[in-house]
Amino acid sequence: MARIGVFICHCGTNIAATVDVEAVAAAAREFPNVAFATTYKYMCSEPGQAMIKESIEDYNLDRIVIASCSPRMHELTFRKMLKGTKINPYMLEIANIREQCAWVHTDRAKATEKAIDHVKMAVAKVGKDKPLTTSTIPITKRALVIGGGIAGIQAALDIADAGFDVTIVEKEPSIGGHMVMLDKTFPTMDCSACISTPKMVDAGAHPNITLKTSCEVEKVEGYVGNFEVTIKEKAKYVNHDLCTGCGLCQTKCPTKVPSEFNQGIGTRPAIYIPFAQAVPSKPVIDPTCCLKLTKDKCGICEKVCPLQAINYKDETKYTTEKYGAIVVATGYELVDWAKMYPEYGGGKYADVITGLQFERLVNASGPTEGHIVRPSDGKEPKDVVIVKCVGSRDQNKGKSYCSRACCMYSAKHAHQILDKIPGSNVYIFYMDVRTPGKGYEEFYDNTRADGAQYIRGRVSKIFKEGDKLICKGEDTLLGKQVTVEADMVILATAMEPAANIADVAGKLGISIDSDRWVTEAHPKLRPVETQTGGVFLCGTCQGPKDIPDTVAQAGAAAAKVMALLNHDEMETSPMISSVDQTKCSGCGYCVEVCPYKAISLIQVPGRDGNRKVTKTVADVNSGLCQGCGCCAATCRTGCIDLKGYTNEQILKEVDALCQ
Amino acid sequence: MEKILNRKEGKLLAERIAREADVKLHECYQCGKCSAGCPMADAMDLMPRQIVHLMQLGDMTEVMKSKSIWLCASCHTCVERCPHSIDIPTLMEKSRMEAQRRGICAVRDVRLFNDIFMETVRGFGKSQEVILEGAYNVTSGHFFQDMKNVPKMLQKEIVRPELNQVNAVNEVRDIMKECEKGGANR
Amino acid sequence: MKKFAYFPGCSMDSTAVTYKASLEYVAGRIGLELKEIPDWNCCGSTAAHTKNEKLAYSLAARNIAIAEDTYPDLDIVTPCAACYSRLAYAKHAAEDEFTRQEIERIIKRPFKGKKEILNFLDVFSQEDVMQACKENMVRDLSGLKIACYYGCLMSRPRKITKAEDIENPMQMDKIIELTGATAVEWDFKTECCGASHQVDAPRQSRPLIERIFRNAKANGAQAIVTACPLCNMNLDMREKEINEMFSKKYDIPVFQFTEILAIGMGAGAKTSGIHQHFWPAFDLINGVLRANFGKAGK
Amino acid sequence: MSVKTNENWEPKILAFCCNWCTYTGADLAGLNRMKYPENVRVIRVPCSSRVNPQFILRAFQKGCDGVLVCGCHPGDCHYATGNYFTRRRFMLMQRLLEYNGIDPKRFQAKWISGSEAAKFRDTVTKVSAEIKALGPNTKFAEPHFTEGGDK
Repeated sequence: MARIGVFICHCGTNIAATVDVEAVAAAAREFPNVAFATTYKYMCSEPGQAMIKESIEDYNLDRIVIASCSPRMHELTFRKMLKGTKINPYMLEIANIREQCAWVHTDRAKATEKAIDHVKMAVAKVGKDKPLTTSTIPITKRALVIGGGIAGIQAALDIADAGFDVTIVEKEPSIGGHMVMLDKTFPTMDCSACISTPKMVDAGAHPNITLKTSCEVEKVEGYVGNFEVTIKEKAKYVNHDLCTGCGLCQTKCPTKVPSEFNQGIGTRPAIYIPFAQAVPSKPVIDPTCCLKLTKDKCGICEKVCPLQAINYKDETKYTTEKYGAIVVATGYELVDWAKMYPEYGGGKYADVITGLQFERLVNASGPTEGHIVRPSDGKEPKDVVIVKCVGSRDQNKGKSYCSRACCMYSAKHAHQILDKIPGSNVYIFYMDVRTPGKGYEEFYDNTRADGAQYIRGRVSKIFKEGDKLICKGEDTLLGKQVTVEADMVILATAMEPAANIADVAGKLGISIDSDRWVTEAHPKLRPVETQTGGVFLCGTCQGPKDIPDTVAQAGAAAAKVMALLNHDEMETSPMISSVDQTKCSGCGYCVEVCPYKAISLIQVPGRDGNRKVTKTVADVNSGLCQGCGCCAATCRTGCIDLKGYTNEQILKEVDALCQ
Repeated sequence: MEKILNRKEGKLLAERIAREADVKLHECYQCGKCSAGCPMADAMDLMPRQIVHLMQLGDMTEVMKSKSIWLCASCHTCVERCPHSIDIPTLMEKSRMEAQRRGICAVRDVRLFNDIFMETVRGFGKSQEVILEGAYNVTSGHFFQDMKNVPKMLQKEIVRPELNQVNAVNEVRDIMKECEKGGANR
Repeated sequence: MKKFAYFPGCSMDSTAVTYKASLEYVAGRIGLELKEIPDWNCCGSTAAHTKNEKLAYSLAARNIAIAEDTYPDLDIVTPCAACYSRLAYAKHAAEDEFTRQEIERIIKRPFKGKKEILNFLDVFSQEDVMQACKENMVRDLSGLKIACYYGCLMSRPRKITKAEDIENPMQMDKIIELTGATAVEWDFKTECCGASHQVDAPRQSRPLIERIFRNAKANGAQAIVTACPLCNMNLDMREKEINEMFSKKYDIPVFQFTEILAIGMGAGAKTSGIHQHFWPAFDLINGVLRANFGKAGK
Repeated sequence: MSVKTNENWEPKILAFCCNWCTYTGADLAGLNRMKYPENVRVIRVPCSSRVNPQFILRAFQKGCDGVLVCGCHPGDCHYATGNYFTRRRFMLMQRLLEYNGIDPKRFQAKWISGSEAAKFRDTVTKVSAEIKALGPNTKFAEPHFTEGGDK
């Protein structure tokens, strides 16, 4: 016979003001199997918990109901409390009489009646509670970082420094991401390459870090602590074990295609090292443009290579490895503004460029050796227009969000132009200038002091007449139309998530929002975790951000990974499905509905009358099961049940309500 | 004159117009892209952006007094480029209708032209460019506007002197009468 | 070859004589059958919808209703951008069942509003029509650089026109290139020419015309081609005045796209209508044809 | 048995709410001190797909006047795909109930996210009013007698 204790919380006056708690206690005493019921000002407080513990002893209770705030608030608190008593922590039910009763109703009589019902239902359910124990699973002490930009590199270095093995998977032939393309970083004007390339080298040389460039994640199986990841390594056509990175091949290659690293300004050969400081500093062949691979002609690189490292027959390879934790750091791309804004020329004018293209133009190691010139004719521009919010803050044509870094990089670009081109004029069309960061507002002040002309208004049209790009805007502070006849236009183009993020997210079982940014587990309190255990995120895959924020987030993600990998094994929730294999008919419906592939069909010995037979039954992997209960509602024989939410328990609740 | 923002006499009207035009006024953050691309903005006393802002403030009096609502050419450049697809031409159009109902008109000639146009349609069922131009010039006082072109038009047989008319012109008149019922311009 | 219900619009019977002549010629050559909607009325144009929304829908809807009755199987085509816009608006309005019934009550005719509303650029950019035009070309207009001017109403608003590209449409460019002429890349294809305000607010709207000529010239166009009687007249008739007003020396004849097609198909100056322009157009065409005459044989 | 026509009659409505979206949304409604009718009782389940059709039948059998199943929006399920099953399952369920003479308004499935407190309030208010208008559910209910007989 169960002995139930019911504890009703006043929550100060939060509950007591609307619900007659004493009446609830009185009613509870009449419910079957209730051995004791009382009220208290704050159940969650230390004296409150002490009182509950004493009552358990005094009244010899074997399970309890606490009527208080939402179980989302203090269920864990009270479970922890029960750990120190003779009662199993799962012999507990919470009746929510605050958020879903006292706070949403005003009629005291009706609210009290509802609170009594809630307690009645909890009492009915707790009667069928069973002691549950957590189990443990071992943890693979290795981490996988997806994406080798500054976020991925930083996270990998931090995890590796803590002594764990890390693999970085990068889809490009070199790590480095976007940061290494940049010239200077705001607001300190550090040389971007000077501060990011040492980190790339560190990552490449770290004994605990394995670089997997030209690789992508193909398949992810398993669960927190025990992921099994299949990595696809695209054919490089160069044996990196033999290659020394002498670079002779790329000087001889006859093919020239637009350079991705230089954002289409300038070219690269078909066999190429993406940029001088690339890590690994060894070339790959682009199979889409190599003459040998597309037309079976040429073959020069093979002839000139002193080490016979070229292998035209190279193929895609797959490897499967085990990891305990995964960090998503897939970064961003710029939106395709040309498709969105035909009124800005839709890409037909070479001198209307993106911010990232400008970074390559102004970069000393870029295609123009740092001379700011027009891509169309190589002339130095005197009048430059910068248009902000291209693709961002634009529900109609682009994205509704603010791309966050553009205000600052536009100020930086203006500063660089005014600094490098004497007598130049820069006009920045803006809607709002957003500079929330240390030293950012001061940087904006300095850019205006340099002579940048800020004009509040969005440019409506950019068109060409003669040599000039005519930019038409409104100076909204004047209320007049204004026109700038510019030599070059820089569009502060918005960031968007990497093109294949939906694919990656699908493989990892994490969610993305309507703009495809990866969703964090909680925007404030769990910013680097995802909804899937063991999968963490950092950098711009989560939303637009600048380098300091990215690096900080990478460190935070690394800390979470380390905390996880530091354990040899981990506890799992006991509220998972279990199969009564004696009743299971092996129909397999549960296998199909399980979102975690946690259920499989196995063969077990059974009996048919007197005969020994093998029968097929469902089996739940306790590591994979997350406890959604979909299988339990699907099962035809009712042999699968969800611990903590069994059919019997819920039916008892229903019955209690309808009495 | 000082504008007292918390007196919102025109608020309800502004909200109704916005609702009819399927516009959410709060969405406009005054970027000015509409005005930047507006072909008629140079001639307007209030920028299209300012019209939207006045409606946000609930100041329909100023909107209805403005020339801008009459000068809008309904070219729809603004709405297509607007980050929030705010239908300014329809806001202008509905404000113009409200202004007409109250007898407010900042650009007499535009209203006159529209009136004469509709009267020729009432008369013949089709518009008559010659009569239209002639009647407009006489009533507006711009006697010689575009007149230089007339001899050339006649000489090159671009405009023929005969009139076009709809046989069932009464049908057209009935339509107009029906639509003008219950307040001329609603 | 193809049949359409045809809504000419008021201008087609008065000022747009060159459009009418050239359209009839080209349609005859390629076998396009245009069935005029019987006893059509004015669509209401800009005036009606600035005064009264219901009136604007109803005037246009009467024409659609007659076409639905007379030519149940034919799509409606109209040469005028304003008429096109008004008819398309009426069709759009009919998507709302309440409005549709209200219109039916006003025009006292059944009105479904399901018919396709097309302009002539839509028709001529259909693949088979283009092919037919191509087959009928007898002259080569190579060397002629043309700026195709589309105007507002055939592109915007997008919810009405369903246009693919409202900033840089290409339909007309492709059509006139059938003649060998070059369509230049320019930026004022869909900028407003202010036609609706040229009479009642001339001082304010003349600069719009000047901007169009300026950009066409800056991008090397020798001629502007339109697909609307109003746009055409507005640009052609006022070119002289613009030159005087702004002290410019533009010499850019303004054609209808059907005139260019007609010339390509062998029409004479009279048939194509080019002798009836305000701004002289004959010399330019004559020059191009002469220059190409020698090359024709090869 | 006569149908109760008492004006003060309050329906008994049961709502199954998933822990991650709707239950959170309901908590948020409380946090924001929103007000809604008292006649809805919530049963917390991990996922809307946990709700066994049997639970609903039992509720109607025991005289419950309306049942609501609420979960995350399709595509937003905490368990990735659970609510798709909910959707399919309860589309069928509703038709089955209708076939058996239960007004489909008595059984509704709604998607309410953790941030949609107002939607929770509005849904509960609307459903409560609808069911109140329908009157007591007597279809499967075992006859139960009130004190002093029912007149």
